[in-house]
Amino acid sequence: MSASADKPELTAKDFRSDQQVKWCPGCGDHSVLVQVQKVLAALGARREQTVFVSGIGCSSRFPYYMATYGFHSIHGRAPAIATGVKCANPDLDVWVVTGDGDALSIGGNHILHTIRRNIGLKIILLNNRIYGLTKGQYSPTSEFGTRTKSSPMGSIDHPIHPVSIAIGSEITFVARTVDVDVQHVQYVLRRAAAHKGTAFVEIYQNCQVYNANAYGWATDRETKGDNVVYLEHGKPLIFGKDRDKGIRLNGDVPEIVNLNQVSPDDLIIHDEKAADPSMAFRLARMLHPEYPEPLGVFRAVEKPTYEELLMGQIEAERAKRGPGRLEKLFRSGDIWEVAETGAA
Amino acid sequence: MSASADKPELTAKDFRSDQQVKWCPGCGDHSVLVQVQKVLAALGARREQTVFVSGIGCSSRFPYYMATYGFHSIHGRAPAIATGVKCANPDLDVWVVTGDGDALSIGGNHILHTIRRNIGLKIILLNNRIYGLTKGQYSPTSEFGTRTKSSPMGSIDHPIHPVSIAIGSEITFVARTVDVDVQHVQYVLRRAAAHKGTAFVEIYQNCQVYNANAYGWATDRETKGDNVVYLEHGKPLIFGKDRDKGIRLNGDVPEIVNLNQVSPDDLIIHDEKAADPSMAFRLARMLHPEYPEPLGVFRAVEKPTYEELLMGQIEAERAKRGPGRLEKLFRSGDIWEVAETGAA
Amino acid sequence: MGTATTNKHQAGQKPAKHIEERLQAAVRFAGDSGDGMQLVGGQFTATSAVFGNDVATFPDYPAEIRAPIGTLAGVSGFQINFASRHIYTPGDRVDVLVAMNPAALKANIRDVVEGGIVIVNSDEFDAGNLQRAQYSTNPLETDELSRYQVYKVPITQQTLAAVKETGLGPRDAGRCKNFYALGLLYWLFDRPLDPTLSWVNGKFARVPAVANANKLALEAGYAFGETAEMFAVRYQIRPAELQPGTYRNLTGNQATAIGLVTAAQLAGKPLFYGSYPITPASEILHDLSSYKNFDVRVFQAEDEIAAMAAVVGAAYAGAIATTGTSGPGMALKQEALGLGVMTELPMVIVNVQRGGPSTGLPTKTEQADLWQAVLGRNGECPVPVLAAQSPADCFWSAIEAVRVAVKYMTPVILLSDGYLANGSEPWRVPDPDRLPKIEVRHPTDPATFQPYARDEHGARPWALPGTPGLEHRVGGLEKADITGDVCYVPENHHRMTELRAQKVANVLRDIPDQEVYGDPSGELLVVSWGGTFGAVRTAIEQAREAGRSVAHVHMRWLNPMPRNLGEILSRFRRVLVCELNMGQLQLLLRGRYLVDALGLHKVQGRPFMVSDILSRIDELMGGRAS
Amino acid sequence: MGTATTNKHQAGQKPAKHIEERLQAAVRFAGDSGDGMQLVGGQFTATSAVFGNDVATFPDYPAEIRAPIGTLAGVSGFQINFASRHIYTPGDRVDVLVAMNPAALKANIRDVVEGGIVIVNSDEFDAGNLQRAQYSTNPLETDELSRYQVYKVPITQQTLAAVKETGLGPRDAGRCKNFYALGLLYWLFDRPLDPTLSWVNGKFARVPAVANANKLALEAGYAFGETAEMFAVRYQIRPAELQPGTYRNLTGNQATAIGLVTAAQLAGKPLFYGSYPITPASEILHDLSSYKNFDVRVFQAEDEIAAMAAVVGAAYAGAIATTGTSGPGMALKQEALGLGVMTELPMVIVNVQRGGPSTGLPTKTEQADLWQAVLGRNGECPVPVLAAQSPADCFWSAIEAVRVAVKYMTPVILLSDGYLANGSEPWRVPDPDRLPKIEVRHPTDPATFQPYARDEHGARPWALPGTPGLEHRVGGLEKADITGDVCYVPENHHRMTELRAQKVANVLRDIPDQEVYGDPSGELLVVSWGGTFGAVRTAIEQAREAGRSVAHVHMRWLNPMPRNLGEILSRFRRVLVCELNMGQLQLLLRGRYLVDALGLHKVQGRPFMVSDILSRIDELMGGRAS
Ligand SMILES: Cc1ncc(C[n+]2csc(CCOP(=O)(O)OP(=O)(O)O)c2C)c(N)n1
Ligand SMILES: Cc1ncc(C[n+]2csc(CCOP(=O)(O)OP(=O)(O)O)c2C)c(N)n1
Ligand code: SF4
Ligand code: SF4
Ligand SMILES: [Mg+2]
Ligand SMILES: [Mg+2]
Repeated sequence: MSASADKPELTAKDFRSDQQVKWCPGCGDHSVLVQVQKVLAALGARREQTVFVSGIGCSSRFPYYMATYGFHSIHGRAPAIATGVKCANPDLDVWVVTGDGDALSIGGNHILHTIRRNIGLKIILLNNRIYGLTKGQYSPTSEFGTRTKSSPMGSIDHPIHPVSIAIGSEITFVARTVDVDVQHVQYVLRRAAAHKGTAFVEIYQNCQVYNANAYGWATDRETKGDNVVYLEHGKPLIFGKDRDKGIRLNGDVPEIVNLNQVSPDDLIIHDEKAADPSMAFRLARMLHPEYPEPLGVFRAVEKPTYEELLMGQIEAERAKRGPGRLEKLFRSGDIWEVAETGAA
Repeated sequence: MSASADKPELTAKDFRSDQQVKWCPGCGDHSVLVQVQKVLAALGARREQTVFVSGIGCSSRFPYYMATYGFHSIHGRAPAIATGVKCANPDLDVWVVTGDGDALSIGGNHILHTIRRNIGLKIILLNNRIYGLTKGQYSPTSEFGTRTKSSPMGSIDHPIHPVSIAIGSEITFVARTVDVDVQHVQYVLRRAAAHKGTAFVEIYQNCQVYNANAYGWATDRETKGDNVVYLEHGKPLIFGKDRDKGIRLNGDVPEIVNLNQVSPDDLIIHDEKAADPSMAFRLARMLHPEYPEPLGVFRAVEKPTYEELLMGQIEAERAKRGPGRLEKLFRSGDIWEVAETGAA
Repeated sequence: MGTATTNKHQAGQKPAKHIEERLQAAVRFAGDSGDGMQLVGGQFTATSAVFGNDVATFPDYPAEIRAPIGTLAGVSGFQINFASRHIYTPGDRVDVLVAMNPAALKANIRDVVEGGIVIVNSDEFDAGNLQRAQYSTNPLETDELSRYQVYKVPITQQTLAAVKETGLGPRDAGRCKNFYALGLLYWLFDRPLDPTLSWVNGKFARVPAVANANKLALEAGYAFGETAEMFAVRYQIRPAELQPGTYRNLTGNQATAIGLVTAAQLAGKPLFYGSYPITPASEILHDLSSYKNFDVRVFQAEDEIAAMAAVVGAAYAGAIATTGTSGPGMALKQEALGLGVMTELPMVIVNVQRGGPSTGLPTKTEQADLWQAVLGRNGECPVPVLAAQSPADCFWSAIEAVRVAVKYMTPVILLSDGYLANGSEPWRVPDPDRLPKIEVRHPTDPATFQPYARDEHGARPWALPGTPGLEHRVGGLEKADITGDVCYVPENHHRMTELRAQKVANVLRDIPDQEVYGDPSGELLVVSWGGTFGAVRTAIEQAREAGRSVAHVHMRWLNPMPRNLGEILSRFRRVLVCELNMGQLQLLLRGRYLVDALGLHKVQGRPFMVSDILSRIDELMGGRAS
Repeated sequence: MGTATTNKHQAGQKPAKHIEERLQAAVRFAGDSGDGMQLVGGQFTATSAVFGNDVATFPDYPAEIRAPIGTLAGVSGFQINFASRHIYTPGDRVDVLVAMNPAALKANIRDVVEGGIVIVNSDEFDAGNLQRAQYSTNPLETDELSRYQVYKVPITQQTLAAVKETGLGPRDAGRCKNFYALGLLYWLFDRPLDPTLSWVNGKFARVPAVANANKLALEAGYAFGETAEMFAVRYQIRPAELQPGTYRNLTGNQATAIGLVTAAQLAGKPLFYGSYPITPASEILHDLSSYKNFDVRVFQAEDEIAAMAAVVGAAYAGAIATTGTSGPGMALKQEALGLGVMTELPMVIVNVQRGGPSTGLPTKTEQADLWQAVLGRNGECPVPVLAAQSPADCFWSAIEAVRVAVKYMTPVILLSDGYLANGSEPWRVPDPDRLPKIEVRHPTDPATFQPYARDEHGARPWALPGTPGLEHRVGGLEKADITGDVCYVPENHHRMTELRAQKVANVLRDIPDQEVYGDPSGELLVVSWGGTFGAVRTAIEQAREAGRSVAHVHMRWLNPMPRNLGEILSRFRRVLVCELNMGQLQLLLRGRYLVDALGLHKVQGRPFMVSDILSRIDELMGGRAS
């Protein structure tokens, strides 16, 4: 995050563009937009140093509403475009905003490779488990059997889970949150912004029109306490409306226990910095309704970033061979002279 | 595997096509080809019911050498093409042969979606950690820092691990083996052939020309005993030239122990049928040289296949609405008659 | 309204209630996305069709899913052209506009003919809505609308009053106002209520209160027309002289879907449709998803490349393999389509064109993918290309595409466009038993089989995996003639390139000679293709009625081109190519026939208006047609 | 060999050892992939160049990585044409063939001129090798080669004998036989050994035994020629009249890489090259990977789409953004390229064309991606396109492409091909300080900034992220004129479509008028483009020397086309377009200029031979040029 002390501080409002926000009423994207604006202001981000890149989808209209630089690109390619941006100018803060279709259907491969390269992009995946913009077909995260326009008898594709995919692709930072949990969204975004390397944030997002209430269980005041568990580094996995339940490992399988019977010390203690991603993967496999679903930072580890390594090799070469000189480049290899007379 | 009792039995040789095999001497693909031919013969496969689909790469020349039906397609798209084959005729035994570049670079997204759909394809990934056919650039599985024509200062892309990716993508069958371990290759292929749904087999393959001996540690008689551990369902993870070492979980981290000090009962007992893929993922994270690398079947679980579900819906509709009749299709919706006179 | 003249309406003039006869009228319902305009538009269409008119419709959806209520971005419209004679388009301009709010008025008023009728829901013209519509003053209170007959009807209030007895809450009650407007229009055009009433009963059978409310609103609207002493005239449009038969209204996308199913049935094969959703092609995917009992195997792929690749695989394994997409998706399919060309397998690629380049105007129509279809692949990669000419014609074109694909063992591209996809027209339901079968041959004899031997059409055999003894390998590398083995021999490559080109040229044998509408030779020939047929043909008819010597060639096949086309072109002093692009067919015709074809180009995301073409004809021929 | 005549050689005839002078000769080294033919080919080239000849070379790699030893599939060749005058091609046929084994003989003999010299390594003509080469009888023992001067030299044995003293094992010793052959050729053409000797010393400095062995083999080969009493004549080819200066031999891919680096340096910017390996473009990626100290940022992408998308992003953020690929990869890039057109950002896409369609003939050359480059995208999507005409010209073309891209804020496609990519010729090293800078302007003033305002060239401003106050949004949806906001207004779309087209047309201002070689008007104009320049120009020179009235137009820019081109075409009675495809430029010229251009088409994965063009000229003009 490039902040600069000698410039006036910006407010969340300063990150709002002059464009009318065109998402449906009740769409979860609204809330995320506001949180992003707040977080950027709070972190002292500069508009001119910030770039939002998106693909195509409802969620991908995001850049229009930000008073930063923005690129509303083509379907699925935002991570690749953002990679070009970051390579050309590693000083920029580059955010990618994408949807479950954009990121995981057509764009799945770019997400995978962006993640493995650990390039410094902050990726916000607005997962509404549906194709919103094209008016409601099932997406790669739609539950098995979802009935949509293109799956009138129920979808026959088994869903994938973004956090699992990210971990399988060697992610260094991955987190999950839910659109209306505004404090938590802000927390997760702040953490993502601070991460060096690829930060991947899945946000459960309500599509009011085509998949309303898909996440009611995680947002409903009544039920959410029992349905989600917040991950905190170094802390045991405790949840429940009355924080009376916990998760411990039984052999190698997570198990819900009652804190009346089990001590917090026996619970899984979350370690987002674990060198091995296996435990993070295990947490990603805790799915509603069998388990409370974990929200928060699954994993946050350090690894050299792509842009560091890229520029590092350039610097190393310059240090070793001196900055490139065309004269020398042209004359490398076997050269010969032709004199006025025509013979060497 | 469609075998038919009333046809003459075929030998491995019957699966050899008349085309001259054009891989380099010393290439690991030769061995795999021979094992595939043997396994098909042993399983009583029929040439006419078997289709090999590949992309582009050295490895993707595979179909030419098989006396079955074959499709040498375009780079990265073999899983998608094979999906079309299987949907059009679910009775066929469809194999996909691919390379690390073909499957995980350009084709990464198709692999991911094929796996999640659990369509009945047997995928053989010949992983030589290099682009062979294009003469030696680093691939997505090349080790960090690999020096190649396109990475003279060492590659700056962190590698991905095929088995991790497959598990992250909800695979139902995943296994790993190494080209020259012929018995084990056969075992794994037989298991893959028997699996209903997507079977993903990674084979460590030697590229003699551009990445020779990348797997020496796993094939060298002297060292391989200490460097690999064979996974067997229900059995503890024991390895070592003298089978004197084992792997147990320390907390949730695998640890190498000496069997003189630790009883086999305390070791990890491999469960390829575990409902939760987390332990399989953990095993996939055991990498040389830190750990012995697991070879064998990581995971083999049952889940409805795409082709079953696809045809199931068609059958259900036919049962419910009767086989489609054009007459009825044409006349669905609001229709009206225009009589000879022109008015209704 | 047809050729009849309209009466200028002066405010305060005492309205008379006689019925006036017209040949044709175009009506547009416009309101907020939530106002149910598509629904009542559909009802008006159905009623008019059942009544016996020829009809053509075009919906105009907002680009946003759900733009803020009352804004210009949220306006949704539905236009119906209906007539007592044959019509080809939804009409250039509208005779009657129903505007349910200020935004709908603002967005649509410029399309109303001078002197046309504008019915506004006056209840919605409050300060908030006016502002959302970016009106600084209330247009109902200025002379802004003086060129139209404006009727201010308090539709919301009247609807609420009419449905009060049902006990519905104000929100649900308010939802019926589209039926009120529909009732009013039924009165205005003297249409029966029965078809809609029975539709309402069926649709809302489970919620009788809603059914009843809609019915009451409809009747109230009708009664208002009858009693309000507000309207000067009613109009009547008699039934048209249509070909007798059973009719059904179809959009282009519906017709394409049904056409593909029909083709597969005629071939006696499963239909495989691999696709990735994209506007404006998605409805083909949706429709086919619900035809499963026809053994339709729909594969919603992860992207267009996977869809295309799966189509190649499905063709190889013996399905009628098809895909549908729009411009950007088409671009992505080209590499895998090339594999279809090299492996010479039958498949159909439907491209429902939209505004470009790049994402462009995704919900709007255009014809700018012709070059991409004919010329846009790596290497020498010829593919037959045809274009549908009207919504219902998509049905016939889809069958024709499959027929050619199977016969010549080749990918075939079918071009549709956003205008055809969403527009609708009556389709005369054919007798399925009379449709010619699509003949499919699969070799079985190992003794004579050669993967790249050719039949009399230039097609190689379609040998299916599963056939004993025919095991063979195909792929994207150049093939040896006859054997199909990989082959780098220079002369073989040249020969195979020629054979592939020749095969596509052979499709000519299945393409009838080009027909000319109008004089067989003369001053001006207008050439068009695809979805512009209706506008161009109407313009030519009108120009000819006005005494112009013009003729029309509408091309169905763009590659190859009909045998006699060059000769036809040479018979006219001038050739004008009208297309919704900057001259794509024009270049191909010029290049191929060396004719100095001129162009009429329009890339506005909208179809041609008949008047666009007439003006260009006037420009070229001098003077003005009377 | 040039225009000199050759002597028929009769076996048994006593050879005389005089030196004969020639204007030109073409030599081909051929052997197994492992025989080091490319290496000695390179040495012969360098020596000839240093000697002062004009040279042109073409390597011929096997399609397999490592085909079985001794087979036809494993033959590797390297051809050098060298002359005392200006030459443009590696030569149609070869005057001297060195065949290191039977397969090399079989694969290459048909390219040897009648009466040409064939030197074979007779040691390798054993039963096994003959069989692997599919010879049923030993051609050295039949009269199969009677039309050539065949010299059987026991190269293997002689090499082993020569290097014995080094103590190398038989395998390493045998590896030196290519140097033996090279030495013999040096003798035959009276070339100095020094350049190669000093190269060997440098190259094998760390393995002195190998260096010594290669040196001994080289000298032994030379000595054999001198003493063996076997050869009738030696040949001498004097230095050519070349422009004075420093020279370096460059392949097209090397030249492209250096050109891109140079362009970025001239613009004072980092070079971004995003690419996915593909034959025959990969060497550009390899070369650029080693130029890191020029701030070259190479991104090896996961596929061509990612590469193209990253280029768009890098252009947006201010790099000189470039990519390279070949046919199938180009197809995959088209969608993202369209985004570059819509966002009007500068970037260069190099397409090193290969044989198609689909995977086609991946290691062979072709020019069948012209349509794809000019017309192959969704929507109206114009892009400037230019083509390099020779290996060294790739350098200049790359710079020109970047210059136009930056000036007009547009993607530019640079077409190269497999022949240029691998072929080489001497490049006169320019003085970097004399190369005109590439002017780059980035706006900084928020008061006057408008994202889609245009300058005098029609280009919009290149505003870089990081600039305070210029924050704005771009994307693939249609843009409003001036402001660049998303805009669905119909007229705006038409206008923007025209502005984009106009901008590309404006590139004309930077394109010099087309030059005509030969008579300014007359009987026949031959038109060509891209990598066929050498063959066509040579043919035209020869035809003109033979008295034909023919002229040559070689096009560098394919879109837009030079202003005066139409006028030039009209001055000739006939126009013949020669291209390595089935008539792609031909169609464009016909369509644009309505000229009845004829075509000479060749898709064999091989370049034109001069004789191909001469025959076609003869055919068209009647009779035979003398
Ligand atoms: C190449 C291409 N294919 C398909 C589309 C159509 N398309 C636009 S957005 C979209 C899916 C959007 O889903 P998601 O990414 O989940 O975004 P959401 O609208 O749900 O936020 C599709 C299929 C396109 N624009 N471009
Ligand atoms: C669209 C496209 N892009 C690039 C290529 C070039 N290409 C062919 S094979 C290959 C990589 C092969 O690597 P891998 O899949 O690992 O196979 P291997 O040769 O190592 O067996 C590449 C980049 C191509 N043929 N098509
Ligand atoms: S369709 Fe769904 S995702 Fe799209 S804007 Fe509306 S509510 Fe949001
Ligand atoms: S290059 Fe490598 S992978 Fe390819 S055939 Fe040779 S050894 Fe095998
Ligand atoms: Mg979504
Ligand atoms: Mg590989």
